[in-house]
Amino acid sequence: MPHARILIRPKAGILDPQGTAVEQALPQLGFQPAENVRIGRLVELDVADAGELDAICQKLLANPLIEDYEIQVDA
Amino acid sequence: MPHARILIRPKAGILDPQGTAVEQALPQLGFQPAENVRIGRLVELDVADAGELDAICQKLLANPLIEDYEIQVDA
Amino acid sequence: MVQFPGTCDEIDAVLAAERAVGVGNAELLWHRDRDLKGVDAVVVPGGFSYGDYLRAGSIAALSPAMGAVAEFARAGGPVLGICNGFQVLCEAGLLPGTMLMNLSRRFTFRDVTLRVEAADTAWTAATSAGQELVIPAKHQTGRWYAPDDLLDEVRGNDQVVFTYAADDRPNGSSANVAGVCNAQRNVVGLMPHPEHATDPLTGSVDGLLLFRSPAEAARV
Amino acid sequence: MSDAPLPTAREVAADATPVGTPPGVEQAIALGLTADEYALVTEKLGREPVQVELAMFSLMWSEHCSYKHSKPLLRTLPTEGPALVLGPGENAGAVDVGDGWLITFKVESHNHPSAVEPFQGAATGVGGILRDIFALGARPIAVLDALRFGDVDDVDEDGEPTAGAIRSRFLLDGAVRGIGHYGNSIGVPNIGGDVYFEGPYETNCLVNAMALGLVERERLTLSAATGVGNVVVLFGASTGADGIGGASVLASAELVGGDDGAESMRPTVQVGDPFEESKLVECCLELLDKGLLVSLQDLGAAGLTSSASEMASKGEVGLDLDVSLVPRRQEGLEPFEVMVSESQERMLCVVTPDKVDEVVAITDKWDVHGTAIGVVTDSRRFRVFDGDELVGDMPVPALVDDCPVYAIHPERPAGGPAALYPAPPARLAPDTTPQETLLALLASPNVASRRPLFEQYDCVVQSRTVKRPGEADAAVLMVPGPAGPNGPLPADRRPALDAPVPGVGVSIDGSGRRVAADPYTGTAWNVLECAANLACVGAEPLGLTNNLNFGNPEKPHIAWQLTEAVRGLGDACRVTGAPVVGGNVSLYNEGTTGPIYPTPVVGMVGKVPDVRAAAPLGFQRDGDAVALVGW
Ligand SMILES: Nc1ncnc2c1ncn2[C@@H]1O[C@H](COP(=O)(O)OP(=O)(O)O)[C@@H](O)[C@H]1O
Repeated sequence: MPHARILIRPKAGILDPQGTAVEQALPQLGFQPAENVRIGRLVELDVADAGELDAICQKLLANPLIEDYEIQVDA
Repeated sequence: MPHARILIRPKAGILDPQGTAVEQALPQLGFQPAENVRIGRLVELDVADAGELDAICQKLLANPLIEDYEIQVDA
Repeated sequence: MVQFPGTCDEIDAVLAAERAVGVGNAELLWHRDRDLKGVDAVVVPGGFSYGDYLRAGSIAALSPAMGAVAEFARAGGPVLGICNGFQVLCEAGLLPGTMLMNLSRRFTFRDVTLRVEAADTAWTAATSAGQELVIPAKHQTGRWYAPDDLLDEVRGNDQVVFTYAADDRPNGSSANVAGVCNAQRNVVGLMPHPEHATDPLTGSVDGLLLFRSPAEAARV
Repeated sequence: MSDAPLPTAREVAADATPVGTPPGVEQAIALGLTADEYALVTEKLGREPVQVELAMFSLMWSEHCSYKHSKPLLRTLPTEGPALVLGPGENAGAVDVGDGWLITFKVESHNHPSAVEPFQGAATGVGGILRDIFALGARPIAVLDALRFGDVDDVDEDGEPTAGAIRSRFLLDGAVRGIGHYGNSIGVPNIGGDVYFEGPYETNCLVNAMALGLVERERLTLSAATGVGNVVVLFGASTGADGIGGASVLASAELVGGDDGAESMRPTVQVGDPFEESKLVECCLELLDKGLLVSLQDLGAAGLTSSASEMASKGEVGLDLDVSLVPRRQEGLEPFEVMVSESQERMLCVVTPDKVDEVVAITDKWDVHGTAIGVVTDSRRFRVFDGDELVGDMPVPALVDDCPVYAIHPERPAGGPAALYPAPPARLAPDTTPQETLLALLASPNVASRRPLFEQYDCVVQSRTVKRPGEADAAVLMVPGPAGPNGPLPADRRPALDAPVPGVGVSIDGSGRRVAADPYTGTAWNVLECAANLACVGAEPLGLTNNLNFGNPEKPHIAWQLTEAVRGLGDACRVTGAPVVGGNVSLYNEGTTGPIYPTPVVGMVGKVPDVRAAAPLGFQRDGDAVALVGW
C-alpha cells in the first residue's frame, strides 16, 4: 500500500494560541526568538488508493474553513 | 531567517487513539480501508539559529518520552 | 438526545428536557441508528464524541444518526447543539462557522452570563431579546470562528443567537459569539450548557427556557 | 464475533515444565527481588523460575502489589462500622447511604509516573482509580485530587524563578491538565481536592486521585473468579509495550533523579485514552445490568499478571491463560511482556460458557471487543500458555499470598522530628507590618485561591453537584440524585424540592507538614479536618479511604513516621466513627534532596440527610451573628 503523509496547518490569519505560546516560551527557555510559529497536524497512513486522499482530507482530515492541507505520497 | 518544519509523531508502540479513530471512520465513510494511521503534530517556524532546533524539540515541542520528531530545514 | 460513544452530557440533557416538558418525553438516540423515533425536537448534547479525536465533533458529524438529524433539520425540525453538539452541527454544515481552541489553550469551566440576541428561533422563543441568562460553560475548543465574509452574512441575517455578556469572554470567539442559528432559525448551537442550568439544587435554572422554547415556538 | 472454540483447561503432564531457560538470580535482582526472595520463589516452584514466571513474581512480590512492608500496620486500622458494606481487599470499599444505594470509593496515587510525565501520569492515575470503581459495578460519579509539588514561587538572588520552581510549575500544569483531560472527557465531575507546595516535594511530587461510585446494593460485583470451566474474557484496549515493568520499576524503587532517570524509564510511560474508558464504563454497566458476568476486575498496575492472579486467589481456583489470544497493538511482544504490560483501559471478566457470545456481542457494540483468553480450572495453578506451549506454571497462593512480609524497624529520630526538616528560611523581614504580612500570606501559593486550578475541571456533569469546589468546606452531591447508574430514575425516585434530598459530603485532606512535625497527632488532625469539613455541610462520617505517601520504609525514621501515622489514623477513625474502607500505600517517595514530607492523604465520605440544608462558605447576610464553635 502506498504510504502518504498529510500536513495540515491553520490558515493564514487564524489566531493560533499554541503557536503564540511556543513563540513566547522560546526566549524564556534561553533560545533565540522564533517567528511565525504555527502548529498543525501531521497524519501518516498507508492507503489502498492514493487517489482518494484529497476527498479524505476534504471530508474528514481537514476543515477547509480553517485549515490548509498538503498531501505527500511516497513513491 | 531559515524556515523549519518539525514533524512529531507518536513513538512506535505508543497508543494513538486518534489514529485508530480515523482508521475506523474511513470505511464507514465509504473510503477504502487505510492502515497504520498515526496522527502527530506539525510545527512550522522561522528560527534565527537552526542549530537550536534539536534542543527546542527536546525541551519544548516534543515529548521525547512518547514522541519521535524529525526536523526539516528549508535551504 | 443523540448519543455518540464519548458523549457525556446526554443524561443531563434528558433530565433537563424532562424538567421542561415532563418525564417520559425524552429519548436517547444511538449514533448508529438512522431512526429518530418520531421525536418533535432533537438535541445533540455535549461531551467528547469519538474522543474528539482529529477535531472536536468531526467524526460524529459523519455518523448515520447525524444523517437523519440533517434531514430532520432541513424539514424544519428544531435541533439544538450544545457544546460538542454545536461543534458537531458546525462540522456537519448545519450551522455556520467552526470552533477553534480557546485562546487560553485550557479547558475552562465557569458560569457565564449570556445575552439573548435573537428570541425568534426555535430554541429561544421562551426568552426575550436582551435577556441575560446565567449558564455554565465548559470547553477547551469553543472559540467560534467565521471568516469575515461569513461573519458579515451571519450578522446580516440575525443569526447570532447568544453572545457572552460584556466582561465574560471564556474563549475569544469572533464577535463574542456564544451561539448561532441557521438561516431557517430552527437549528441552534451554543457552547454553554443550558442542561446544567435547570435544577435549583445544582445552580441556575435559566437553561429551562431553552428547553421550553420548541413547544412555545410551535404554539405561535 | 469469532467462531474460535472457547478456551478449555489444557492437558498438561504432571511433570511438565515450562519451556525456556531460567534467567537466574541476577535478573531477579535487577527486577527488584532480593536474593532471598528468589530462593523462596525457587523453593515454591521446586525449580528456578523461567522468564514469564520471574516477571510475574517480581511484580506480585513488589511493594506495590504485596504491601510487604506495610501489611502488619494496615491490619491495625478499624475496618468495621454500621454503614460499611465492603472493606479493604476489593477494588474499592463501599458504604451504605440508605434506600439500597451504596457509595464505593477509594484513593490511589500515581506519584512516580506523574513525576516522569505529569500529563499522562496524572491522566492515567484518574483512569486507574475510575476502573477500580466501575469494576465493582458502580457508575463513577465523582473524582477528587490531592496534589503536592515543590515551591512554585522560589526565586534566586536576581528574583528569577529557580530551576526547581520552573519544574514544579511544569509538573503542576501538566498534572492538572491531565486530571482534567481524563475526568472531563469521560464525564465524571471533579468535585474537590487540595494542593500544596513545599520544597520536599520538588523532586518527588504527589498526585493522588480519589473516585466515588454509585451502585445499588444487589448490583455490587466482586472480583473472585469462580466456577471451574468458566471463561476469562479480556476487553477494552489492545495490549502494547507501554508500561512494561512499570509496577516494579516505577512504584517500588526510589526514583532516579535528573534527566538520566527519566531517560531510562522511557518505555514505562503509559498513555491514557479516556474515550476508550468511557466506552468501557458503559459496556461494563450494561453487562452487569443484564446479569451476564460472574466477576469483573480491572487491569491496573502489573496488568494481566495481578488482575488474573488476584481473581484466581480470591476465588480459590486456578487459571489457564493463553497469551497468544491477547489482542496486541504491536508485533513482537514476548509472552512475559503481554503478562506484565500496563496498557491502560482494559478489563477482565469471568463468564459462564453459555454467555460468552452475548458478552462478546455487547463488547462489540461498545467497540471494546472482548476476547476469550483463558479458563477457570480447579488446579489452583496459574498456567500461562503461548499457543500450545506452556510458558509459565505457578501455584496461585505462591504468587499472591506467599510474598514474605517484612517487619520494619521504627526509630524516633534523634533530636525529634524537627531535626529532620529544618525550618525553611523566613521570607519576610522581622519588621514587616501586619498589613504587608497579610498581603504576603494571601499571595502565597499555599493560601491563594484555587480557582485557576479547579476551573479546569468540569464539576457539574451528571447533575448531582449541589456544592461545587470553592462553595463549601466539603463537596456535596445528591445521592442517588435524578439518575442512577444506568440512566434517569423513574419520576417518583427523583429528588423533589419539597422533601428532604439525601446526599453525601466528600472531603480530601492531608497536611504533610503537620505530619512531619508529629506523625501521630498530624495524621489524626488530617482525619479530624476531613470530619470538620463534612460537619460544615451537615454530613456525618460513614467511612474513609487513605493513601499513605511516605519515603523508604527500610529507613528507621521513616518506619517510625509510618508507624506513628497509622496509629494516629486508627485512633482518629475510632473517634470519628469512620472505618477505613480501603486505600493505598505509596512508599519510596524520595527525591534527589531526600524524602518527601510523610503525607497520609485522607478522603472521607459522609451522609447528608438533606442537601438543601448544606451550608455554603462565607458570611451570608449583613447583620448575621458570628459564633466560634469547638476547641
Ligand atoms: N487539586 C484540586 N482539585 C480540585 N479542587 C481543588 C483542588 N485543590 C483545591 N480544590 C478546591 O478548592 C477549594 C479551596 O481549597 P482549599 O483552599 O484547600 O480549601 P479547604 O482548606 O477548605 O479545603 C475547595 O473547594 C477544594 O475542593
